Amino acid sequence: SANTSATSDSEASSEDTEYKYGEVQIPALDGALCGAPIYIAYENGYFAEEGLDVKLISADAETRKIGLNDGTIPITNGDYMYFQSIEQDVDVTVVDGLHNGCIKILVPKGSDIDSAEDLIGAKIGVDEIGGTPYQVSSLWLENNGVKANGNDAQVTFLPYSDGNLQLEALYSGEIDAAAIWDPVGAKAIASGKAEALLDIGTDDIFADKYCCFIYASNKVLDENPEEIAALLRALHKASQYINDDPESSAKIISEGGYSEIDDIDMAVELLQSYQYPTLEEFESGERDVKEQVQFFAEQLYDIGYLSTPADELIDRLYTKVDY
Amino acid sequence: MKNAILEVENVERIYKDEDKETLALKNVNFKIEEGEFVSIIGASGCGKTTLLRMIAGLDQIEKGNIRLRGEAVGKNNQQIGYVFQQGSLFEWLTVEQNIAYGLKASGQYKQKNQLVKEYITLTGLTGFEDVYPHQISGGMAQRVAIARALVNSPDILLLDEPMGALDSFTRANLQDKLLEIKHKNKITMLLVTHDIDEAIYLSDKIIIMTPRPGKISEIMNIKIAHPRNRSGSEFVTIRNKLMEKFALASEDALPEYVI
Amino acid sequence: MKNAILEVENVERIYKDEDKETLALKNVNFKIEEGEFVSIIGASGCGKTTLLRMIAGLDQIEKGNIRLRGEAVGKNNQQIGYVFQQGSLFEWLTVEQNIAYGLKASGQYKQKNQLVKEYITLTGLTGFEDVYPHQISGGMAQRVAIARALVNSPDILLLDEPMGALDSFTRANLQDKLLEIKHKNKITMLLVTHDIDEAIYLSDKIIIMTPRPGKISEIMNIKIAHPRNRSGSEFVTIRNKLMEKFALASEDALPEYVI
Amino acid sequence: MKGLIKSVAGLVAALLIQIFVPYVDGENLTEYPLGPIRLSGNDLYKILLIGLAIFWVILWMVSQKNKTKKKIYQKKSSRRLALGLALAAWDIAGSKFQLLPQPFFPGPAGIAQAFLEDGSAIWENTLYSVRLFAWGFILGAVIGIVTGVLIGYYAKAAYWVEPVLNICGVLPAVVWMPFALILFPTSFQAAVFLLVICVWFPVTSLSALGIMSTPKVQYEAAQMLGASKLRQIFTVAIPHALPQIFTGIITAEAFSFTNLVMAEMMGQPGGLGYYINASKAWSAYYKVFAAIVVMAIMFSLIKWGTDKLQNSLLRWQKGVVK
Amino acid sequence: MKGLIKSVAGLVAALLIQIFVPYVDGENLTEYPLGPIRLSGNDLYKILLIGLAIFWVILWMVSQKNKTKKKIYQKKSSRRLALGLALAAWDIAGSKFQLLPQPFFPGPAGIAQAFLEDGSAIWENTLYSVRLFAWGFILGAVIGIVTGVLIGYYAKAAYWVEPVLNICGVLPAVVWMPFALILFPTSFQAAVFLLVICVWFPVTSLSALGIMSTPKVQYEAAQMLGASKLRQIFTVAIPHALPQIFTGIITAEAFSFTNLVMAEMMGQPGGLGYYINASKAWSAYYKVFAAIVVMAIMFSLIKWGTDKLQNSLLRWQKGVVK
Ligand SMILES: Nc1ncnc2c1ncn2[C@@H]1O[C@H](COP(=O)(O)OP(=O)(O)OP(=O)(O)O)[C@@H](O)[C@H]1O
Ligand SMILES: Nc1ncnc2c1ncn2[C@@H]1O[C@H](COP(=O)(O)OP(=O)(O)OP(=O)(O)O)[C@@H](O)[C@H]1O
Ligand SMILES: [Mg+2]
Ligand SMILES: [Mg+2]
Repeated sequence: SANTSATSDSEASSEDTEYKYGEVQIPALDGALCGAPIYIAYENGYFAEEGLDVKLISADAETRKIGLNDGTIPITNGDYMYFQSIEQDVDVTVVDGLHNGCIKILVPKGSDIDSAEDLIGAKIGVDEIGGTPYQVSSLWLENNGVKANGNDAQVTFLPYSDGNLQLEALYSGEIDAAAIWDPVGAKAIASGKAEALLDIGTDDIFADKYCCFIYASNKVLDENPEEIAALLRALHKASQYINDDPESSAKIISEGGYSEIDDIDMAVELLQSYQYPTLEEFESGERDVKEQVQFFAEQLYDIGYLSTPADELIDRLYTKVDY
Repeated sequence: MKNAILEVENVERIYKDEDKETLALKNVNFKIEEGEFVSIIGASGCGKTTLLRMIAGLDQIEKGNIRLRGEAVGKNNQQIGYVFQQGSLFEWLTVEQNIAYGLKASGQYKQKNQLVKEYITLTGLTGFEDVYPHQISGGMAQRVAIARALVNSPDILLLDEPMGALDSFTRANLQDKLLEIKHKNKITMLLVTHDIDEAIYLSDKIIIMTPRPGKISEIMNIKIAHPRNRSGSEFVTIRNKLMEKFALASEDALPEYVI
Repeated sequence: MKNAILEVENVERIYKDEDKETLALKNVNFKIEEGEFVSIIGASGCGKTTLLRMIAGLDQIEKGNIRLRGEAVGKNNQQIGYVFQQGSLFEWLTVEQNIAYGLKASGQYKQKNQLVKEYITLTGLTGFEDVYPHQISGGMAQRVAIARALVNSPDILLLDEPMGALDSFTRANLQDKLLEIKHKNKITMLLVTHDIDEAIYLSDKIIIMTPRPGKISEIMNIKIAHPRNRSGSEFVTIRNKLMEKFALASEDALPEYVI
Repeated sequence: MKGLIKSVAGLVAALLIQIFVPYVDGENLTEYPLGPIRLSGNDLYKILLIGLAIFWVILWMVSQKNKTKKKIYQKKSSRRLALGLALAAWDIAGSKFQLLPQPFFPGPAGIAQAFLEDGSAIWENTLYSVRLFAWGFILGAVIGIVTGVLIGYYAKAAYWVEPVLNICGVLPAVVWMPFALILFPTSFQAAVFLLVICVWFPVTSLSALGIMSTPKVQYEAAQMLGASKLRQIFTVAIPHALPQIFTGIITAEAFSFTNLVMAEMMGQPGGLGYYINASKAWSAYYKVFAAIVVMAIMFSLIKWGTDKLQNSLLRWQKGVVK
Repeated sequence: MKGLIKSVAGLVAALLIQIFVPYVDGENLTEYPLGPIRLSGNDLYKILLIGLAIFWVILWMVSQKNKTKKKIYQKKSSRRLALGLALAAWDIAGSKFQLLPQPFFPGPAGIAQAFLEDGSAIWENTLYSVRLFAWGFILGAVIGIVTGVLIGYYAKAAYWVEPVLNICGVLPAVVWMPFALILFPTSFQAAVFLLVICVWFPVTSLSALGIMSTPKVQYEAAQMLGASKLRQIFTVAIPHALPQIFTGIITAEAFSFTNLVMAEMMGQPGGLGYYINASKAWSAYYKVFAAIVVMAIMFSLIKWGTDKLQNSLLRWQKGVVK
C-alpha cells in the first residue's frame, strides 16, 4: 500500500494543479523519522501546492551526495556529514535547518560508564567512520577533554553498517558504547537494555541546535532557486504541522509505510523531542542556521575534522535562500 | 586417357616454427581422373593431411599448383567435399540437420532438400534422422560426415583417415558403403589412410608417400575386379608387396609417439 | 593336461533395468591353462566386457562360479591385472608414476621399485618416463596401461579390447610387443577383441561368442607356430573359417550403432 | 506409501508443535483481515503447512502412475521429512521458546505475520525489484554474450578487452556507484548499470571461453560446406559455446541477486532491498526475513526458468554430461 | 626495438603532459616529507612513470635473449602504449583541465598525493585486509574442498548438503551478518565467517563437479591395482578434480574480494574497505582511489600466486586445454 497509494493520493488531490517544476526526486525513504516533514509535506499535499511533483526515493548518503552534486536531487536532509565533502568541493550547501537531536550515545543499562572520561580506552560503535554519530561523539569527547582524533586518540571507533548489529555488539560487550541514530537508539532505551550517556537533544553543546539540516544542490540553486524556495516552503508547512499535531503526524507516517513504526507512542515522543520549528520560528529567524553551521564548523576544525578554518568555509557551507 | 579432374604439380610446403623449419611436402606431383578412387598411404607425419588441406583450400599453396578441372583451387570451393578424421560433426544438430547444413549454407535448401533424404537412405541412416551425434556410434557418425560432404554435390570427395578410429567390423562395413556410394553417384574420391588393406580393398590407384619430407615414392595401380576378396591371392600378393615397401621405407620411422 | 589357472563355470548374468531385463550372459563355461593366450571374440554387446569384469571382481557374480587357481575370485584381487579399453591412465601422473601406482598402492614400492624400470624397458617406453599421458600416442598409452597392470606381478592379465582405437600400424606393433611380454614373463593372458586377425595372430585358443544372450558358440585351438605370418596359408584358412562363422552368427546383428 | 508418510510426517510434527506448544512469553500476534476472514501469522503458517502437505499428497498420487516419478518421490521424501522437522525446530527455537536471539531470528509464524501485515507493500516492492532485475539482467546478459563472442572469435578484440575485463571483474560495487550515478541521468538507470556490470563480467568471460574452445575443425567443416564467416559465428561458434554461456548466466544470476540489494540503495523508490533496509531501521527483522523469503522464491523461479530454457536449448547435450 | 619504443612512448607522453601542461586552476598540491626529501603527488606520479619506463626497458633487455620472450614483449607493447596514453588522457581530464566531475574523479597525481598524505594509514589498513582475507579465504577454500570432495564422492552427502548449498549460495550478506555477529565472540571472527561463506560456495560446488565427473574406469583401475577407497579419493578423485577446484578458487577470489569491503563494515577497526568507506564519507575520493589501486595490486598478486600454484600442480594439463 505504501508507495502506490500515496502516489495515487497525491495524483488525485493535485490533478488540476500545474506542476511548475516537473518531477522532483527527494531521498527520504530510509525508515527513520528525521525526514518526517518530507513525508508529511508529501502526504498532506504541501509539495503539490507549491507546484512540485515530488517522487520519494531511498538513497544512501553517497547517492544523496552525488545526486545533489549533479543536480538530480535538489535537497536532502542531513547532518554535518557533508561538511567535509563541501570542503572537498562537492557542490552542496546548507540552506536551512530541519530539527534537533536524533543521535544518542548508548551504554548498556547499569554500565559503569557515565562520563566522557570513562570512555578513555573504550571502543565506540558508529554507523560509519566519518558519519554524523562519529563526528558528534568526537565533538562531545573532545569538548570533555578526551582525545578522539589523531594518532593519540584515546578511543577506538568501529563501524557497524546496521544499527541493530551495533546494539547487539554493545550488549555482548564487543563495544563499550554505541553512537547511534534514532529510532534504533530510542527503541533500545525503551527496551530497558541500554541507557543514554549522551542525548544531543538535551546535552549542553548540542541542545537547541539543529542536528539535521537541509542541504541543497548548488546546481539547482543556481539554475532554479525558486524550486528550492518552494521546497522549503512546503517543508516549513509540514514542520508546523508536526509541531502542532505529532500524534496524527506519526499516524500518517506509519500508515504511509514510510517508517516501519511498531510503537506509535515512541514515535510521537521522538517527533516531539526533535522540536520541529514552527512557521513563526522560521520567519523570525530566531534559530540562526548560519550561526549554528559556523559553530559546528569551528568545532570540527578545532578537533581536526576540517582542515579549513570556519571563516573561510562558511560561505560555501551555508547559502541563504529567500522564501 | 580420361580427363584429369585434379592435377597436383610440384607442390611444396614448409612449416615455419619459432626456431626450426619443417619441410612437410616436397615435389609432389600426381593426377586424378574423373571417377577414380585414389588412396594416399604413408606413415604418420609424412604430410598427407597437409596435402589434402591444400587441395581443399584450407591451407595456402605456397609453391606449386593445384588445379581442379583446370582451375586453381582456392577458398570456399564447394566443388570439393571434405570428410575429416573425426569430431567434425555439429553436436548440436541432429543427423538430418547436419546433413542439410551445406544446402542451407549455400542457400539451396529450398530447391534441393530432397537430397538430404536421399543421402540418408544411401548411407543407411534411415530411422536416425532426429538423433544427435553423441547418440550414435563412431561408424554411423562417419557416415553422417560423408553424407554431409556429399549433399552439396561436390566433384571430388577428400577423405582424411575417416576410419582411423573404428573397429575392424565397422570399418569393413563402411568401406563397402563407400564403394556403393562411389559407384552410385560416380564420384571421384581421394582417401588418406594408414591401413594397407583398406587402400587395396578400395582403390584404383594407391599413392605411396615417404616420411619427412613427404614425397611420392610410388604410384601403384590396382586392377582387381570388385567386389574384392581380402583373402584372394591377388590381394595377398599386392599386400605383401606394399608391406615390403613400407618395411624398407619406414623401418624405424614407425609412428610410435606424438609429442 | 596342464593346470587350469582360471575356471569359469555356468556363469550367467542378467541386467535389470527400469522395466526390462537383459540376459547378457548365459551358461558360460571354459578353462584357461597356465601360460595360455586366450582370445574372446564376438560382436558388440555380446557380453565380453561383462564376463571380463566378473572375472576381475568388478562386477558381482550372481550365478555360477569363477575360480582363479581354485579359489573364488572377489574384490581387490591383485593376482589379476586388467587393461581397460582406453582412458584409464591417470592423466596427472607421469608414465613412470602411472606404472609405479600399483606398487605404491600395495605398499611394495620400496622393495620392488626396480620392477618399474624393468617394465618401462620391456614395453619400450624408455625415454618417456617423465612424460604425461596426453603427450604420448594411443599406442604408447596402451603400453603404459599394460606395464601398469603387470607391475604387481598378476597371475593373469585381462585385456578388454586394448587396441580398439589404434590404427593398423600401431596395432601390429603392439601385438608383437604383447607376445614378447607374454613369453618373457610367462604370463597368462585373456584378450577380448573385435578383430579376427588379431585373435588369430596372438592366441593359442579363441573363444567365439554369440550375440545376445552371450553364449560360447565354439572354442578353437590355433596351433600355428610363432611368429605367425598374416598372409600365410594356414592363417588365411583359419581366417576364412572364422569369417564364415561370423557371417552366419551375426549377419544382421552387426554392431551398427549404440544408442 | 512409505514415501508419502515420511514426506508428510515432518509437516504434521511442525503443525502439532505450532498448535500445542504455547509461546513462552504468551505472545499474541495481531489478526489481520484477509478477504472475509481475519488471520494471525500463526494461522497463516498453519494454513501454509497444511497446504504444503496437501500438495505433497497430490504429488504422491500423481507419481504413483509412473515408475520413475515414484522413485523420485520416494528419494526426495527424506529431505521433505527433514524440512518439516526443521520447521518444527525453528518454530520452537524462534517463536515458542525464543531461544534464537530476538529480534534477529523470528520464527516462521512471525514471518507469516509480515505477509499479513504488509502484504501489498511486499508485493509492490517485489514488482519493483523484478523490473530492476529484469532490465539489468537481460541487458547485461545480451551485452555479455555479444562481447564474449567478439572476444572469443577475434583475437584482436580479446587483446584489448581482456585487461578491461580483468580490472572490472574485481572492482567492488562500492567503486562503481559514484561512477554510475554521475554517468546516468536517472538513478534507475544507474542501478540497472550496476547490475549490468556484475552480470556482464561472468557472462562475457565464460562465453569467450566457450567460443575459444570451439575446435578449428568445426569451423573448417562449415567453411567447406559453404558457410560464410558470419554464418560460422551463428551456426558453429555460438551453439558450441551455449553450455558455457549458460554457466555464465547462472553464475551471474546468483551474483547479481546479491547485488540487487545494494543497487536499491541508490536512489530507488522501492524494491525488496529498499524494503529490507527500511525494515531494519526499526528492527523489524520478521519483515526482513519475509523479503528474503520472497527473494528466495523469486530466485528459484528465475533459476527454474533458466533451467527450462537450458534444457530445451541444450537437449542435444543430454547424456553427454552426467 | 620497435616494441621498446612503443612501450615507452606512452609513458613519455604521460610524463611530458604532467610536466608541461599547467593546472587549469593553478592547483598546488602540498608537499610531504618522504625520507630526506619533500614530494608532492605530482612528483610521486612522475617518479612512478619514470620507474615504470625503466622497468620496461630492463624487461626489454632481458627479453632480447629469448625468442619467445621477445615475441611476448612485442605483443604486449601496444597495450603498454595504450596504458601510457590512457594515463596521459586521465591526467589531462582528471587533474589538468578537470574535465571529469570533481572531486569524484581525481587525476593520477591526486591519487599519488593520497599515498604521500596517508601512506602509513593505507599500509596498516592493507595489512589488516590481508590478514582478514587470508583467514577467510584459506579457511573457506579448505572447508570448500573437503565438502566438495564429500559431496562428489558420497551420494548420501550430496543428498543432504546440496539443498543447503543451493540456499546458502544466494543468500545476500545482509542475512548472514547478524547471524555471524551473534554466533562468533569477536567481530573479526564474524568477518572471517562472512568471507568463508562466500568462498565456500563456489569452491564446494565446483570441487563436487570435478569429483563427480571422474570416470568410473579410473576408480576401477586404481582398485584393480590394489588401492583402498581412501587412497582412491586422494590419488584419483582429487587430482582429477583439481582443475575444477582451481576454477572454484579463482571464482571465489573475485567474489570474496568484493565481499571484503562489506565484511569490514562489520565492526572492524581497519582494512581497505574500512578506509574506503571512511574516505568516501568525507568525499576524499583521491584516497578512495588510492585504496582501490592497492586492492587491484593485492588482487593481481593473489591471482599471480594462484596461477603459479595452478601451473605447477596442473602441469600435466599443459597442452590439453588451449
Ligand atoms: N601447423 C603446423 N605447424 C608446424 N608443423 C606442422 C603443422 N602441421 C603439421 N606439421 C608438421 O608437418 C608434417 C606433416 O604433417 P601432417 O599432419 O600433414 O602429417 P600426416 O601425414 O597427416 O600425419 P598423420 O598420419 O599423423 O595424420 C609433420 O611433421 C608435422 O609435424
Ligand atoms: N550396466 C548395464 N545395465 C544394463 N545393461 C547393460 C549394462 N552393461 C551392459 N549391458 C548390456 O549387456 C550386454 C553386454 O554388454 P557388454 O558391455 O558386456 O558387451 P561387449 O561384448 O563388451 O560389447 P562391446 O564389444 O561393444 O564392448 C549388452 O547388451 C549391454 O547393452
Ligand atoms: Mg593426418
Ligand atoms: Mg566391451
